[in-house]
Amino acid sequence: MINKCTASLAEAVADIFDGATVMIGGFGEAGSPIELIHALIDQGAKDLTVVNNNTGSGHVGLAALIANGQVRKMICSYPRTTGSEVFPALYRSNRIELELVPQGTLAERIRAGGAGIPAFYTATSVNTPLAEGKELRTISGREYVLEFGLQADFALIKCACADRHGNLTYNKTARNFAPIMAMAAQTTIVQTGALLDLGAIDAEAVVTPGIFVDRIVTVSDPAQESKLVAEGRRYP
Amino acid sequence: MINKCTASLAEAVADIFDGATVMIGGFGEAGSPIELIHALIDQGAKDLTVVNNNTGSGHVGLAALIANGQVRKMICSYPRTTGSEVFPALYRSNRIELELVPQGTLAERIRAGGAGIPAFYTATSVNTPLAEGKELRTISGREYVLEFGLQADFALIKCACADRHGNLTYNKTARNFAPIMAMAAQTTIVQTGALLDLGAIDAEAVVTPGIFVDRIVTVSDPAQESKLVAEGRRYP
Amino acid sequence: MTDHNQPSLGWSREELARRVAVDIPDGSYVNLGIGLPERVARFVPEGREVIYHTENGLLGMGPPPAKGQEDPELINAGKKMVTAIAGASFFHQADSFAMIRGQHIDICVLGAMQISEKGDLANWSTGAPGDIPSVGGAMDLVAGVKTIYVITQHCTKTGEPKLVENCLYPLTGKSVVNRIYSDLAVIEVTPQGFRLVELAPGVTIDDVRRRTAAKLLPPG
Amino acid sequence: MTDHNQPSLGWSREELARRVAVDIPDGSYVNLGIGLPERVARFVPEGREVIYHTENGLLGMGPPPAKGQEDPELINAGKKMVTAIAGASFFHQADSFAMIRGQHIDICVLGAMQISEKGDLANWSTGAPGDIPSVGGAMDLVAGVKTIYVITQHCTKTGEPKLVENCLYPLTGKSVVNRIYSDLAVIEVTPQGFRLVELAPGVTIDDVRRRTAAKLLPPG
Repeated sequence: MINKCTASLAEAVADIFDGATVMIGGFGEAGSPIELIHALIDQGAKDLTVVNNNTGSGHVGLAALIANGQVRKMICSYPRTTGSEVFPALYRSNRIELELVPQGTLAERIRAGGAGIPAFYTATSVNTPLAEGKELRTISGREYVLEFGLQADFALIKCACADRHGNLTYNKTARNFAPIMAMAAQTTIVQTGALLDLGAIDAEAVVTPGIFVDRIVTVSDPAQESKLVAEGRRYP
Repeated sequence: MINKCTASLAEAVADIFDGATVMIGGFGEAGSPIELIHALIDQGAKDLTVVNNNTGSGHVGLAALIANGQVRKMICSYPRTTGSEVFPALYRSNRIELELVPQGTLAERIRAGGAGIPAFYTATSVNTPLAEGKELRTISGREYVLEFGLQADFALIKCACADRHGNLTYNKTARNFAPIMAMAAQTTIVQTGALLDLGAIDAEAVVTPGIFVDRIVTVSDPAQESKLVAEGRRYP
Repeated sequence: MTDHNQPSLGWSREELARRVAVDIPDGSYVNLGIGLPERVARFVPEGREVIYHTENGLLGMGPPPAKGQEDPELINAGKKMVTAIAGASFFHQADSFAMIRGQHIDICVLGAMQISEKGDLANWSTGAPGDIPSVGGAMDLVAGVKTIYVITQHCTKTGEPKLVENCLYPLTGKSVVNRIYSDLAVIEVTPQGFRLVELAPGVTIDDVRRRTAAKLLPPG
Repeated sequence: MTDHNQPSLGWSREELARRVAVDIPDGSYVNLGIGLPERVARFVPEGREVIYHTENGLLGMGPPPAKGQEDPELINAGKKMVTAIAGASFFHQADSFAMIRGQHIDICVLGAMQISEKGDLANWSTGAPGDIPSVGGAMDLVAGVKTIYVITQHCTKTGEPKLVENCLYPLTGKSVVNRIYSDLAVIEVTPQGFRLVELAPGVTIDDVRRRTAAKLLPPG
């Protein structure tokens, strides 16, 4: 029988290894799997390369993971969000690497990684510093830059509803990077707000089919990052 | 106000011009917009390049369009379906061109065309006759072939439900190529089983967002291709 | 060049946002950048229906939520809470940027640090050491959207012209801007360079020229 | 070499499909080719849950529909009407082939015209003039799926061996086949060539060798 449910957050992230590439869902706090990130802080894996659109805010969630010294490199499009203090300080003192990728190129690279496309061309970033050193090619009279698919050892994502096969639905704009990260990671670990019976999710409305999901943990009342930040909370 | 509803099938296909590239949804009969195809037969545009997974069956729908001499070239993955007689006969006598594309490459080329990706690499077809004459590239030790995005002047697709903004849902495996063809065509023309009020389709369950749709015609009781074929029907 | 901040000269931010909205046709699909561009959504002229795309994954963005209706998972690209209109749809990032890159969005309204007379745009980084470079979706938008409008104060806070011969800051995109809406004027980017389209009330072409570090052609 | 069609020698088609099913682990995601491979779905051993992917856009394909429950828009890749299990999902072609190309499918069971001792597969075209070449998803499947099983009669209808040193027909993929399930034997493709894994009841290794146009290594 297929049952991807895992007993605890700790068990779900137990095998994340030093040096792993970890994709973390979320655009700002929307979709950020904060409980899984905190479990990864408890677990302690280091030298991580983390893929996320941002770098977290305050001293909880992704920002706390970075503050805890576990992240060697960030791959993201917008590290300088409101309330982001941890990453900028480390970056200015050269204690963390940054690979800056335009948001759409980041999304497409992740989708390509999940879809078995090793590389593709895009017009985004041509004639800008972000295309420097990259291969250019003119196709039908327009210049494009070659970008490579992005894969990860693990993805940590948050969804609204899941079933034991790993079929997922999301809540509004919390969907963002989760479906494509689930595709691009070797092991996809999901925290879900609710675990439903098999068949309860309409087959026409499944957003992430179970084939892309490996482990599910139910976190029925997830913390809200902005609230924790407003309260000045820190993790651990 | 945005209202993409069109009064008739004839009006919906009126501007399809000679020499146009037309993507037609469907995998076999599932998702085939048979009423739109028949309207295109009535309309008479010729020298068309048609993109479809197959070549139709019997003497209705896509097969009838081909039989009517309107198609110069087919781009498809599986021209030799059960019940397919029209295309094989024309092909054997060199009266129609064929660009044979592996099904996944066809899908990805259409998706790329719709997503502004001019070209991408895939391992599919490497070391086979279908990669002959194409550019190869080794990436991380594996060989890939370069494939180009595919766009169209028009897409003809069928859906289950639509609203006046052009948001669409589909019926089961009739979804197949429709969502990506809607993305890849300059003008996307949809026949829908039902027209719903704006807001009646759950925003989380929209499959094709309205931005990809130009015209909608309601065909509440579409013909079933296999039934027409079994009855020996012909169009016109 | 310091009188540009006199409240009396040119359009207020509200008036400017309203001026941009007038030029957005009925039925357009529009992406609004973070900050000043966001205000444009408030001024859709009577009788028009405009669909707003926010690149974090929503087509059909509505106004800010009523008190008590906020959902921190329903936000726009600026991470502010919004609503979804009837007819909205949610999708993931790759689909969202397929809409952008695939030229499905009709108009994008962006802020700017500098715009060159060739239409080059710089709006993501000063390139200064210690600056944390953050690009977001700006490069995808200028590369993919058919029409790019810039909405901006004509000069920087310190009075430097933003309309220049060549951008000094790192580019977001080359030859991408179609039109500039500043507090002083509406200016088209043409193959010949900047061309005046319309002056804000009480502003003269000389007022604009004094604050523009490139040639400004008269209307016509 | 004409006695291969004697009904008494080797596995029947049903037994062969059942034999393949035994080797599919619990929890696998499996794609079944058109024809003989489709039969494998009927024989999932007790206690296992196997999820069938059909590349036209369904994960969680169930058995054929009961009379009166048929939906011509719920079909498999062979265009036969099927059902969807609880926990199924529908998706479009690009997403479906992302599952294939992105190596998310564990096992694919395909038919074959020829298989070489290096694991090359030919199963889409005879290359003969007048033949309508039709490839479907076969090339995507062999390029993307982790494990490729072939299920086939050991010889063609006219008694020609299908297991050969080099394929004469146009290839579907090079070095892609992992295992062959024929009516006579289960054969692994190894770096050394074909290696016997298991004989059908009553079949000897010499029976198989006589019908194989390449070296067949003994088990071990």
